Amino acid sequence: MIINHPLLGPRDAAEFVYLGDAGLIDRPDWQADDAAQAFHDYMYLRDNPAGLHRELWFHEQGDRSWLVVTRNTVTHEITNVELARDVAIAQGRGQ
Amino acid sequence: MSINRLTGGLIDHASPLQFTFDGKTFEGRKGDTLASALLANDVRLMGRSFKYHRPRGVLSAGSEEPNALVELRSGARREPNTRATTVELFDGLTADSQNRLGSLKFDALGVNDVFHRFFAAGFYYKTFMWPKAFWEKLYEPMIRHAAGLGSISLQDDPDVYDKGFLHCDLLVVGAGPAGLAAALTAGRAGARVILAEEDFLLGGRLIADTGTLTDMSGADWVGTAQAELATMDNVRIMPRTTVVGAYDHGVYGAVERISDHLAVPEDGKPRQVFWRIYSKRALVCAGAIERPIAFENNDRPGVMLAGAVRAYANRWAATPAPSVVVFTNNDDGHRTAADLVAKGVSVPTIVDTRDTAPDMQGTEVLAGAQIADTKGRLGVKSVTVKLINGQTRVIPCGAVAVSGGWNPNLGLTCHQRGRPVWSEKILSFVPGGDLPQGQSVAGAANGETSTHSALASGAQGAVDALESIGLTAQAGDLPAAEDRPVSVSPFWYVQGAKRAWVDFQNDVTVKDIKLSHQEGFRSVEHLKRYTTLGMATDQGKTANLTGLAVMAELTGKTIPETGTTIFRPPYTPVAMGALAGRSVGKAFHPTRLTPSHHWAAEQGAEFVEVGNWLRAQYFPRPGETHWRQAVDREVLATRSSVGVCDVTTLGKIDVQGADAAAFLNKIYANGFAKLAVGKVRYGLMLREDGIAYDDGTAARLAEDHFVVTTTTANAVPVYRNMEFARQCLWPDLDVQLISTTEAWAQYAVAGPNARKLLQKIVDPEFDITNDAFPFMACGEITVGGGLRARLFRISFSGELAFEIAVPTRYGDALIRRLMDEGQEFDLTPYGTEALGVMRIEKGHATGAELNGTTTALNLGMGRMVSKKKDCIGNTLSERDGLNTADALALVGLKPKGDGQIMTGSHLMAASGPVDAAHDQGYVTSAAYSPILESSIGLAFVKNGSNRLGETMRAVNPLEGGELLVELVSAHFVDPEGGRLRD
Amino acid sequence: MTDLKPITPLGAGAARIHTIGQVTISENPDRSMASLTTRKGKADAVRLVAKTALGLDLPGPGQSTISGDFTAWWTGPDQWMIDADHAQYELLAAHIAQAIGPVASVTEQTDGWCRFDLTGSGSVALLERLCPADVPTMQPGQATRTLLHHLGCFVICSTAGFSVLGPRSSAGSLHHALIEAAHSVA
Amino acid sequence: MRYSGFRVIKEALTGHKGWTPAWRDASPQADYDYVIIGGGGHGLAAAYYLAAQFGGKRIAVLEKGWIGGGNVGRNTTIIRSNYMLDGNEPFYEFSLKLWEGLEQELNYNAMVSQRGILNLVHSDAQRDGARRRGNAMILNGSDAELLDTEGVRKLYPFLNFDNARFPIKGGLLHRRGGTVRHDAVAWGYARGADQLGVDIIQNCEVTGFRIENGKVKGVETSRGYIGAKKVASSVAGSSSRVMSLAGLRLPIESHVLQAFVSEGLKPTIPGVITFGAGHFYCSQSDKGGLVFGGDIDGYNSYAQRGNLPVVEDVVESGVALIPALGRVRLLRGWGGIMDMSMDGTPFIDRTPIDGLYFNGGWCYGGFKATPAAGWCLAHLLATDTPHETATAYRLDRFRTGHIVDEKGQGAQPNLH
Repeated sequence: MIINHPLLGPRDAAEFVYLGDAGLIDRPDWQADDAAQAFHDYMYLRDNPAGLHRELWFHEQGDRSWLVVTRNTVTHEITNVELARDVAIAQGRGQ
Repeated sequence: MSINRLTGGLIDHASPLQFTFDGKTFEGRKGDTLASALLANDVRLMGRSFKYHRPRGVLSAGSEEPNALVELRSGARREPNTRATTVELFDGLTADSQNRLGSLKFDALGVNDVFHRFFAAGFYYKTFMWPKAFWEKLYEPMIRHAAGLGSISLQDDPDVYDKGFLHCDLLVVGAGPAGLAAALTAGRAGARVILAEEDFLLGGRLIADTGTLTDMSGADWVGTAQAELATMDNVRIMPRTTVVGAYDHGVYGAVERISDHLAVPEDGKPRQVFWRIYSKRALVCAGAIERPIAFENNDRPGVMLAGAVRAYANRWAATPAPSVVVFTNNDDGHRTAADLVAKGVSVPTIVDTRDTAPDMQGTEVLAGAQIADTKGRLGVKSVTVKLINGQTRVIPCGAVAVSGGWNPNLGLTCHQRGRPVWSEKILSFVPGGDLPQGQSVAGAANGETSTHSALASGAQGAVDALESIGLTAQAGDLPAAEDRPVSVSPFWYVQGAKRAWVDFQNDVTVKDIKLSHQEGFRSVEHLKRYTTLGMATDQGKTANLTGLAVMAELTGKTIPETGTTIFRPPYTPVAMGALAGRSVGKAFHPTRLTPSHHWAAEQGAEFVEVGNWLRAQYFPRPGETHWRQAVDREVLATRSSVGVCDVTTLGKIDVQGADAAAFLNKIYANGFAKLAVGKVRYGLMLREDGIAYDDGTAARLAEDHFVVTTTTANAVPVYRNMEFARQCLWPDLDVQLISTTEAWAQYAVAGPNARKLLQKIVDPEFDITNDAFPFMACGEITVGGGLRARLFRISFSGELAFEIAVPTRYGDALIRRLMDEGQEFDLTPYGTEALGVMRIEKGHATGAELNGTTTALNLGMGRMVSKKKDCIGNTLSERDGLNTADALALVGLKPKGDGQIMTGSHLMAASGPVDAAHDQGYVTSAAYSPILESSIGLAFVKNGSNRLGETMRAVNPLEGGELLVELVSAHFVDPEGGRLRD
Repeated sequence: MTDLKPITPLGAGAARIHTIGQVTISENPDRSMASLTTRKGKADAVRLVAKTALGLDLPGPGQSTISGDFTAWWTGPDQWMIDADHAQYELLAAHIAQAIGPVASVTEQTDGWCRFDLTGSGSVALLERLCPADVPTMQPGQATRTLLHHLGCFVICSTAGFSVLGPRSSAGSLHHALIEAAHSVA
Repeated sequence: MRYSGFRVIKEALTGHKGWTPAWRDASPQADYDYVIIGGGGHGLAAAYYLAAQFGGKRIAVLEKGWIGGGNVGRNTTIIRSNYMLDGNEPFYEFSLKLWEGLEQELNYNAMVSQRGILNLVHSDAQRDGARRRGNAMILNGSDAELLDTEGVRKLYPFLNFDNARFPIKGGLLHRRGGTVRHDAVAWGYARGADQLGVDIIQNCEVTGFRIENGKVKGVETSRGYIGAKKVASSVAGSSSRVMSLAGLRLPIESHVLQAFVSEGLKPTIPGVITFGAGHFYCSQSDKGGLVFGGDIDGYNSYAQRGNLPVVEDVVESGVALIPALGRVRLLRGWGGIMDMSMDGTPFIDRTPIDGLYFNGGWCYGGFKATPAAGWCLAHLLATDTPHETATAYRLDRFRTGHIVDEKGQGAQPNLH
């Protein structure tokens, strides 16, 4: 596979390490009343669609960016690649 | 030379090459393949079939060959199952036939053929079940010995292989008319082109057929095209290169045979290179493969594909026999007849299944006729033809050239599970719309059967492919070439045949397919699996469609309704050596050496693999005959005076930024926010699921600067996870991370004399007395006259200890200096074994205890997990199942009396049953403690921390041991920790 | 000045040089390196001060620049590697940190790496056997990090040729891979 | 029809005219007591045991394609009972015992061949781990032997002993482990189930569930609605997809695992070998091909095909372990879709929906589990209680913290 890195252009996926569902960015609030349930869902009930999947890849043998890759799990076609940090900030993490 | 060697062709008649087949010496010509040379020498019998051990000869002239498989070369270089059709002849080549018991002519396993009716499809699922024990003892060994094809030497492969990586705008697969036209078009447009051709000559059918291109022979035109391409820097011509797989996003795998046409590779050169090709676009111009027609005894040596017979005659100046009958259902068979006649080969008859077969000047054409049978034990001697009027006629001949039509070579087009579609025009499957991303198809591979249409579609294919990536190309002028229409009739097999082969290599006949249908195995997948159709080394390239046609007829459906033929990578089998490249033997993985490695090797250290690192395990001294002697000495010397150990392998991550402390506070389960500058703290990391993950230390060098250490094993993943936390979870924090693991050589100096030793090398302006530099202090210092260094007062051994780090290039000098200065203290280097003993004596956990299933609670560190802050793993560590009353707890073990505790033993009550139901825990670590003069161990035991003093059995039924042990505190030595604070 | 004697990544006192076919592989222990990472929100400030204090134009992704004594190449978002002559700048990290000030985090990287310089017309063919980067199109001033015989390495293209920087502890394995590939394409 | 050597001979002499379909190609009825979704090994085995052992009647197996076309038809055919944890080993030992009597039970030769499995160890830590595991196996009634280097050399003299990056220091030998002719397992169970009246319905894809008041009533399919008192999903690889039709999210990711076969060779490798320093396991089929595999590709996929990095990784390990393989050719690779669970351990459990049961999460160990998974699912369907060997396979274990993590990798499915 080839991942079109937003900064570096097309790179062999072999340079990357896969983590999984981009929902792992959305770490719950540890002080919320439902924290136990929220952390359970966050950790264990991830998206696993047959189709478009937003997922985290780490460019370990490259620039060490975490990326959010939108990929079709049936065809493997990749339609979008973003820096995970940008995604995280846009989703309001660390406010 | 024999009567089967013709004149002309693309072989060099002036360059004879000697070779042997089954021990007999023959002569071939430069430019021959093993198959063409054998045919020229009147050798038709080349192998035996898989199941019935039927005599077999060559069927094809390419990599689709199912029959002529040989063991090529000898000794450690023996290659079983090598297709004689793809072996480029070289002087001194040796080949042997395979899958035979006795000689090729008198194969004792030919008896299988006599009893063939007992070996129908799937027979083995129905028998060999009684008596039960006989399957493994008798039946299966018998089957295994009869099965298989060639054999390997089991010696280490003496050749080397490379991998490589190529990039291009357009990958053109196949250098026949379509491929050459495509490469010329794209090359002239300035695109980066790779032209890969499986054969050692470019040209494909252009050099196998007699047609002309404008006023040139095919071969001459290929020559000029190749010459033009060779002048283009942007075009890479790769003959002897098979593109074997189409992977995601335009990645292709290709094998280049660098040395297979040589007796042995040149010095230092690889046998093959496995290329990973990154293409923006790929144009598959892989041609077509002729299909046979199934008829009675159609597998005899001499029964061949017509296009192959033609290629042997035209290109290789060889014929399988002086007299060849042609059997066809299409016009292309007539071309073969014409070419053979032109080459002086006798064609007594063309048997054409079509009632309206065209005539041929000077050659008899039997329209509406079929071949009903063949005769000849080891090669065709005659065919029996069933005429249109129902009469039969026997025609003597030495070969039969069969043409059942041409199938586009679909391989690469369906490697991503794309489904081909049916073409009524050519009665075959052509590539469908769901091709791999960036791939298109041209020429015969796309059902364009004439030379003209192949050239035109190749050129246009290149134009279109380049346009889609924003490059402009012109199709240009094409040479004039034949443009005959296709004329083929749907004729797949001769009715009424008793044994008509569909899959030659796996011995699948029309009858087997009928039986499969009868027993309910009707889907393509069931048919394949039940009969093994298409499962042989040729993946059924010549068999699958006929098989489908037979099944379609049985089910009353059309062929495309019945199923499609798809292929999986690789297109042709690939030597595993090529896929492994240089990552074999000692170079399987890179080796990481510590800064003291060369010094340690000089000391005679024994080394041990720790991940990719090689670490000194112990340092034997003269007279020590057992490793334990060395280890005991190293431990005692360290605990009594001072020892030194290279601990560079621990991960070292530099953490900087205004929020560095806040960040570590989230990464570690225990608190870091208030750690003072100049201090080190032990830290425990959890996974987000609450399980203990890694431990180490964090040293605060400045308000905004920490150095974090990780375990050796987790250095990479911890760094990765910290980046995840930084970039994805807390992007607001001002924190920067970078690994410095390799940049610093780090040594542990431990023992009562550690300070005294260090004071000799630390530059005098730095005070490292206990008051100035107490336990858990850290600082930046200089040593050896101004060399920058870092000093940490931390201890894994439990002794007064420091870890000192210098830039890696000075690591070798530092250990030598320490050893020199340490002589007065009898400084003893110690390895990982002594390190392990001392940490067990102190009850420190390592990977054996932080094994990915244990919690801080299990490890006795439950109270370290701060409940007052958010940190990774905190919330999920609170789940009930991880906090039960009988949760495992880490304890120490001592044997009651003598005896050796074995790691991996399970713990049972002192009496009672020994079984899984009574299992109470397991031993994680064990060692002999020379201080305690006893075996000791660490173990996880249910509710262990409340059971100290209890006696249990450590059972090891695997090795037959059982030992009474007492549960004790895990801190065997200096439990109060006085020594490390001295 | 310390009297402790350094060794090269390959473990000798002097650098090793091999010429095989059309390529020369030279171990180069004579460079100092430091990583430079901007503090949060300080990217512009770092660029400015790098230019004024060091004369350095910090390059963009995939690029390297040379200014005076220093070479800089991009290693990640807001992160660069700075390299200079070791004899002149043994304390490069301190020098850079001093010059840039508190808007950046600087970390010594000199001995984290081993460096092999490739010169000669065979360099591209050699690298094609080892790494997935599109080496034939690399121009002087380009730098990339990629996988080379299982090792994460920097490949830097300059007018002098190519430099391959790999993890120092694996210098022997990396060197071995380069030598074997050189023989393959010789 | 009963199969026997006598029958084979009789049919051979009479032109094979008497053979009948191994199972009926059934059409769906309006409703059943039990509907099992998925005509793979597990689903067919469950139907068989439900009828044979638990007196189940009116059972249908629904298969969207052709039976045996999923993971039972694409795996490396290994069976073993060499697990370490309490939650697992009794189950796999139960499964191995069922394998040992399978042919006689089914009157179908699935070629169960206990050729022995050798897990190589390359370090002291691995040997310690092998000892803990071997002891767990023995304590659970299975078999294990710890070999030293010489013991390994006797069995496999052609392994790389002299020039290895990671020297072979021994191995854990499990003699009762081995291989099975994988397709035959599906066909054997199908034939057995069919003979007990089970309807095996091919080309019947489930497109939805009919659920009323929290209770399942039946399934919508490509061949119409089929009512059912109890419905079980046994569709490893597609579990998330199918169960999402019932509104359930699962602690599972779907990943592709590639496997490979070499060209046919005369007998070379007698048993099953697994490399301890890389991702490679290998055996030789009765037909002569070396069957081998390694790690999953590592990214979520439903594509049934993989990519080159893992192909190369597997083969590198293979040649590093057996240098003679350099000249053996890889013939074919294929990909199967695995239910990778969050702790590497499967599920056989009821779901929050009454009457809906779930069997899945088998990671890439589902084949060897086939008989026991079928039996335990049948037990659960028939009795509404878990079989005694499958009590750990609960869907709520991540909520309660009763995790069964054999590899200690945590909630990272691609590492299990």
